[in-house]
Amino acid sequence: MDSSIITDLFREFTPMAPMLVMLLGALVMPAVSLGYKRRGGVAAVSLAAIAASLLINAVLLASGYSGEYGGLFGYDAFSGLMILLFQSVAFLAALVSASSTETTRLHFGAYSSLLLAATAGMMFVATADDLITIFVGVELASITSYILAAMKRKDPRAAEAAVKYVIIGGLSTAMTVYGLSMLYGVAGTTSLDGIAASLSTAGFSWAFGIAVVMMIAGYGFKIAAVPFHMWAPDVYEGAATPVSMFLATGSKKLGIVVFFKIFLLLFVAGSAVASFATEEVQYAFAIVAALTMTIGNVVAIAQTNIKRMLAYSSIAQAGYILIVMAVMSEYALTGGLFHMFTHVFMKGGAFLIVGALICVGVGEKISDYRGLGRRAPFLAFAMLVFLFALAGIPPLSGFTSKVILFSAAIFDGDGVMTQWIWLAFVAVLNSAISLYYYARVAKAMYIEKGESEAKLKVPAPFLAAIAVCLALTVILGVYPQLLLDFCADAASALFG
Amino acid sequence: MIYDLQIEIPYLLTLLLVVPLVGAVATAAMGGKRERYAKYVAGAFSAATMLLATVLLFTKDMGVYDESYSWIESAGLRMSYILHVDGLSVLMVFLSGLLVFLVTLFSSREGDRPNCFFALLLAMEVGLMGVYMSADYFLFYIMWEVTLIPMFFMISWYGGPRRHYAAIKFFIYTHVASVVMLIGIFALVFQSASGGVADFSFQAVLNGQFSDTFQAMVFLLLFFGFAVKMPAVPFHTWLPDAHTEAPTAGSVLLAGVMLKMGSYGIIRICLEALPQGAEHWQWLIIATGLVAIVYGAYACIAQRDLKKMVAFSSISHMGMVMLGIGCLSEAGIQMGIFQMFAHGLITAVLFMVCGLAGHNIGTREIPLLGGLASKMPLFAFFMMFGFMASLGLPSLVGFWAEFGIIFSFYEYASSNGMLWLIAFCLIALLLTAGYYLWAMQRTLFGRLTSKIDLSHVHDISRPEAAALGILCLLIIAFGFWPQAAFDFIEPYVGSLGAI
Amino acid sequence: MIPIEAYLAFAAILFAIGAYGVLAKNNTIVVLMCIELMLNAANINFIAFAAYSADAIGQVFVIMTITVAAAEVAVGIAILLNAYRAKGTIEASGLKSMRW
Amino acid sequence: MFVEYTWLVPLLPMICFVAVGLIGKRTPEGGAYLAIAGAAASCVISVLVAYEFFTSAAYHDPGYVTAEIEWFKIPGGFTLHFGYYIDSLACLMMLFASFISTLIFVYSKGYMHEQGAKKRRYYAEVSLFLTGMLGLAVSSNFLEMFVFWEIMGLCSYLLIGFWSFSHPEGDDAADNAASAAKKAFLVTRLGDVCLMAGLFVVLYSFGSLDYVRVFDAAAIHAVDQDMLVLGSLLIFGGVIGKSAQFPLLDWLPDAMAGPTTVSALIHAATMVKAGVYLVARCYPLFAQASEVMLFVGIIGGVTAFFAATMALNNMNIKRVLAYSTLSQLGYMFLALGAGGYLIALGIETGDHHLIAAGAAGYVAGCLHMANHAFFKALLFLCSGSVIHAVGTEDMRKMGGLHRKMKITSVTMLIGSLSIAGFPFFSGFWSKELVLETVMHASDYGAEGYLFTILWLLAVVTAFMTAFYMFRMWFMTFSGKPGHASEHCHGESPASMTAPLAILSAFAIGFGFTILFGFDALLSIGVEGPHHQFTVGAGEAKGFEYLSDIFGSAYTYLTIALVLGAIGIAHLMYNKRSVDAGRFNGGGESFVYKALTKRWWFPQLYDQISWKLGYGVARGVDFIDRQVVDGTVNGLSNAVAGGGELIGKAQTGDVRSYTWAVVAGVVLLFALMLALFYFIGGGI
Repeated sequence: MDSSIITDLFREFTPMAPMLVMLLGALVMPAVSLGYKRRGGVAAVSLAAIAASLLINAVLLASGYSGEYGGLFGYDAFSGLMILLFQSVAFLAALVSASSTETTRLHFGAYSSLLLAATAGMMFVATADDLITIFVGVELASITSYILAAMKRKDPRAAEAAVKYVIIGGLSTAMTVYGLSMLYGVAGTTSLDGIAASLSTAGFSWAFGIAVVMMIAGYGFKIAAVPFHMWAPDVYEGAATPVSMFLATGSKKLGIVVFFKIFLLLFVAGSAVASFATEEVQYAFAIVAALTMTIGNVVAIAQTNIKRMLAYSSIAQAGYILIVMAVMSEYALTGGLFHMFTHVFMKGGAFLIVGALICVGVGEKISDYRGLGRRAPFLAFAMLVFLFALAGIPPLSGFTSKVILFSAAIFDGDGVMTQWIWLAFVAVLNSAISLYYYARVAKAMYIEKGESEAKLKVPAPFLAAIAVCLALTVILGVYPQLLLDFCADAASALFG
Repeated sequence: MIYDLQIEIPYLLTLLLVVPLVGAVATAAMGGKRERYAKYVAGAFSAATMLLATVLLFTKDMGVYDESYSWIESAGLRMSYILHVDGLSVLMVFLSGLLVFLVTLFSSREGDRPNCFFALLLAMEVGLMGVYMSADYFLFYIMWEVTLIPMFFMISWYGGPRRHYAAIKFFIYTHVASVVMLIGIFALVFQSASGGVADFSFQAVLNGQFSDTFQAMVFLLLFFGFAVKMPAVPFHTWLPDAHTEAPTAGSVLLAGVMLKMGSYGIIRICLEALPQGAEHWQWLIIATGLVAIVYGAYACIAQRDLKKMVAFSSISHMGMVMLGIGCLSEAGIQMGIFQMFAHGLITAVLFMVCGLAGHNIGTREIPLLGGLASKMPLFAFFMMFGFMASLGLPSLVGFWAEFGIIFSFYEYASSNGMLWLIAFCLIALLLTAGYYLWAMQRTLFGRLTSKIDLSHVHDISRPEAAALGILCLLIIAFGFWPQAAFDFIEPYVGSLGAI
Repeated sequence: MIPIEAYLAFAAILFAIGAYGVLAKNNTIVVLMCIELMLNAANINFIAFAAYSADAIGQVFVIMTITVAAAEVAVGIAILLNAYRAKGTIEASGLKSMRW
Repeated sequence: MFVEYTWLVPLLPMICFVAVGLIGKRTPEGGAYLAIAGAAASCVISVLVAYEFFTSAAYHDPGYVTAEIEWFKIPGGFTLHFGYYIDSLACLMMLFASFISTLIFVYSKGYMHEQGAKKRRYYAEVSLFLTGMLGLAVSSNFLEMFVFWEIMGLCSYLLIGFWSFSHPEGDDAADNAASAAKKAFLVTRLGDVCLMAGLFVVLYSFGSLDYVRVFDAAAIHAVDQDMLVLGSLLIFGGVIGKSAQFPLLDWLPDAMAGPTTVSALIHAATMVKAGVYLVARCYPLFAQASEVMLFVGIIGGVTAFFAATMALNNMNIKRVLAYSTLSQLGYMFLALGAGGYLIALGIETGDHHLIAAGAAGYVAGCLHMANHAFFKALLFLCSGSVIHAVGTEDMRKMGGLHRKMKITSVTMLIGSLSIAGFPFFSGFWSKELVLETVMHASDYGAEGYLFTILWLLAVVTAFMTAFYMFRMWFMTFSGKPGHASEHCHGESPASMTAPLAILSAFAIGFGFTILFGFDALLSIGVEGPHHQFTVGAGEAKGFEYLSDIFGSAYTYLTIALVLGAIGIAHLMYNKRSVDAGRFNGGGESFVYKALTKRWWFPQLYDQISWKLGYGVARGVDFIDRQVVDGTVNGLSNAVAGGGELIGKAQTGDVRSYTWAVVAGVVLLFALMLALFYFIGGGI
């Protein structure tokens, strides 16, 4: 495909084109909300902004465009793919927000604006080539999401969740910045390429070690990696469900993208140097990954609130993705990217169903889902698919992506066995454990009898979003090639 | 070869997957007022599948058949849609088709959401056919897992009082085993990758070079996965629970064809791809088999629930399969495969009979029953027939399998100076006769029980009798002429040869 | 000239004081203030490194951090206000309706 | 021309089985005529086949004729066949089995007349039973034989348990029958398992199970002698189970729970004879080692004695007959064992005379088997006739039936005289030959003295046999009528008495065949490592037997003992001048108790099977539930409980979250340090 339309229009700003559109949308949104009394109109405009951004990105991605802006932003297959991911999340969130009873009615313009801004922040990170742009992008996404988390009507839990979110978020930011300052001190530059270059000559140092730990902790918060995960269940439970979905599928990926950007770049570039402590860092990540998936899954078993359960399951899923950081191979990255995508649709779909059901008065307890199979056959079926996909039951997308991700822990791309096979064991066993709590929901929906038999009718936008997620969950499962090639390209783009 | 009729149907193997799949969807759609007709739809589709599976027996080259299409080729992976049927799988495919049709016939009385019930049966058939036909690890694993879900729902919807516990236990336990197996599969596939492409097809893996240590390690992973499915002691405890709670149709398929997935996997994957691994762990396979045989038989004696007893007997008989495989001789493997087939036929009769006991009489507790032969002669006949077939009455199909397996084991034991091990098999044979006869004495014979209300008890209905009758005829037919099955198995085992 | 280690040590101490406050204080406003302290510790690092390597980027980063910190505090205070309105308290011990 | 149709012999009853099973209800008498026709046709064909085999010179050279088709193959070069193998032994079995069965079926028509809908099942099952026996007789290999062997086991199970539900005499009787049937099957199954193991040994050692290939001098030479002994003993294990020999003899008395005709079938024509047949058939194998044959003999002698003792004080007419069967079977094994012992020694030493003497034992065993088939069928059918008439099996309730049932009483007397070994009745000839062989065997070999003991046991057994048979006859037919006898309405119908008459003729006369060339027809090839010899070899001793038997003082001793025993029985149970209670201490003496309790065999079996079966099973079940499944459930509970525990760390207080973060950072530092230390790549 030819990207000349866009490059002509945006000229040297082309690498930032999708974000600029998104930002523009964010800026005009308050004004738009003045014009529309109803939320639908505002939502339509924000959807249009996202769609425009999506379109631009799609064209760029499909045309294989790559370019950079001032050493701060660079667009390549990797960033394009990640932008696509964030856009998808934003699209799903924006689609359902207006019809949800949980989201704010009065401040919907602001809500939409914040949503777009947060997405823009994430997209900036995806293209960022510099610590400063990464930092600012992450903060843009974070600070807006603090507010989003609080914007829920008539629920004191949202207020509490936002407080926890902002405090832990702030603490993490502080740690991150401290780590970044150390990194800057060691490397003398904030450009990622520059850091890689300078580190590969300077080797490892204590200061760099501090930087690594601080950055793992700070961005681990975004990912909700154990033990920096504790805010997540509370926030996901407290926030409006579309926001929870946005956070679980989008915000979490943001942290991972940062990890990919900084660590993969630094360590893969630096691993040529003998003194560079790649293996130690890999082990650290492996242990964090193992802990994250195990604790996420195990605690999820004990949950009775479905949003909390999904939150813990998200934590576990992040643990799976962290395998990439332990293995640090191109093949693993391919799997990780693919899993990030499949996770968007399966976890997003599950959250959307929860949100849709809240709109029609079904509670958040798993026990409230009893008899759902008869009350809302489509939703129940979709939920079943999402949960089984999350558990890694074939032929759904979660399975296919896990196959690649977990196999990456055993073998690198060249068929040589890695030392991370134990991690694969932990991962598959966790995957099996997770089936327990997913199956419990399935059981509640299909097997147990509910108190009410009344049919449920959920808002159409929810249905549409869920249908999209459902379709993609199945399609990416049976025909992963649709996306896998892009993931492979993105991985090779990042590895250079 | 009486079978060699050279019939050719294009896309036969794909049809074997598609027909039940379409059937499942069509049957599921027969909800609401149309649910009375669900069984006819399901019956038609399952009959069609059975016919196709039967036709497969008469195709060229004794049922050896291939279909292959490229599926996913990306990121250094190559997964293909390859279906392959040979002497090992053709009987299992036939058995799956047959049993699904027969349980559909058998369950025609099912009144609670019959559309879902029959749809689940057909969905299970898709998975079963897929497992036995796929020649690509990716497809194989998908199908392997696909069988779980319908069974999970089958147990939890239509099962007994503890169905939730049993269903979840079944689901999780076997899933844990599958994921371990999955790791083994990864190891195989990636170790054999060449040119930077990991090809998931069976053939590519067969071409791979594996060191002895690698084989020994990976064999264990795969073996664990399959052993749980079979199930081998001590990884068997999901089975009695699942069987006790599952509806009859579910039990029949579970014991009749799903357990065979385990032994099938051991032969198809462990033996074919990892011959040195198998040799290294031969003692383990044999020990597992022997323990299962004796342990299962003993456990049967103590059971009060008729169905649980039969479930444990399955463990014992699948132990026979394991033992046959463990001999790693042509005879042992051939007889192991034959035992898979034989046990599939026999255990279907047993579970149908136990299901009838629960359904018609209202209880399967052996101490509560007694003297039923006078009240339900046909039931008594089938029960006795099934038990006799299962305890290895010569001239019925089960005997030849057991005879062959123990003989192969004799060969093995004799050449390794461990002849005394044979005693375990013989003890188990005796115990098997013991628990079956004791159970019959307490249920069919003696005084008519007064512990339960028998006023509404009626004998077997026509469709049920038809299903049982067909199975019994097959048991007799293959008992008189086992060579009919050997004709398929022999060339395959011969090609396995090298072991 | 003051060695860079002194700056770094100062910043570390400042960071630790901030962390202590975050850990120990029940009043969430104080916690926010302590987070500011930690951020400033990082800023000192940046400035020190920038000064010693005569590189302006560090200072740019500090400006960015200050901006972000301001935004974060603004948002934070707003959220706390919101919480106060909803729950009647901003004590950490009072905000634990969601747990386990 | 007839031999080629041997396969029809077992097939015809099989067809009858299917036909009776399917359409028996619609034919008169529930398929009785079908079953009779099938058995009779088999009998006719058997006669033709046997006639041709014995008369045609073409079959004399190898002494057998066989034909087979390939059945299936086991990889590793094992081909299993299906076919027939006809030699004199097979002919003998085939003839008397089909003939006696025909008579029993005819008799059944009268005996089972009142059984209504159950008749179909009865005739179907007895037809299958006959299939089993005839198939066994003509099988061409061990495996085929084993199939029929087990079919017979199944049928005996079904027939013994014929009244195991809705018993005309009530629920207790039904329970009894169910239990007896199970016991019969299980105990014989124990033997069958041994037999199967024996087949494995043979198949592995010889590479084939076909008689022609196994009973081949070259093949036997090639096989490891230890394996040969092991295989022989295991096969004999199967025989012990099937023929109810010591120590597995307990099921047969219990098996009386079935209809009397079934008992007649089992005891006379089929089932238990299969064991004897198998030993005779396997003579070439067994006779390779004297210890095997010694073992056979000891088992036979001990069984003969023990079974006879248990018959002494039993009050159940059928049980007395059952014990007598055991006892007589013991004689057969004793004869075969002694003969085989001599042959084995002969093979070792190359002494022709020993082999010839041993051959006499073989002939004696086979003759006794045939004789026993006739007189035991006769006795059981007579007892059936009595039971049919009086409706009880308890001899104390009978008595004085002689006047009401003339034919029955006379025929039964003939049977009793025959079994007791009264001179010139058929039982006499064979029993004397048995005793003579045993006596002979005691003179040779290192273990010969054991045969002296066995001879003594056998003679005592002969005495006891005569005593309990006449005790039975007197208690039943003479003296004052018991209160059950009063219900007797006279003689049984002709369909029942006619077979009795025919059988009596054989019970009297069949023994004389020994004088007219029975031994010549019955030839079997026995080949050993050092020597080959064919027993019989077509040379009849004929009237030499007369001088053999009557030239020996021991013969007169046994005759005297038999007459004495009859006399004592007469005094005790007919004239009642001697009080039987004097000998048993009023039912309190140890011996009496031991006999009524069957030497505590049943208790022993119950204990063993209960402990080894159910006891262990309970243990396994406990382990299964608590340990194996307990581990599984424990693991899952631990995971779920762990989740709850870890979840508790989530207190809701944001400070605990910050603590976690800070602690996480510290731990990460520690982890990194540890990693640096252990991996050592770092600084």
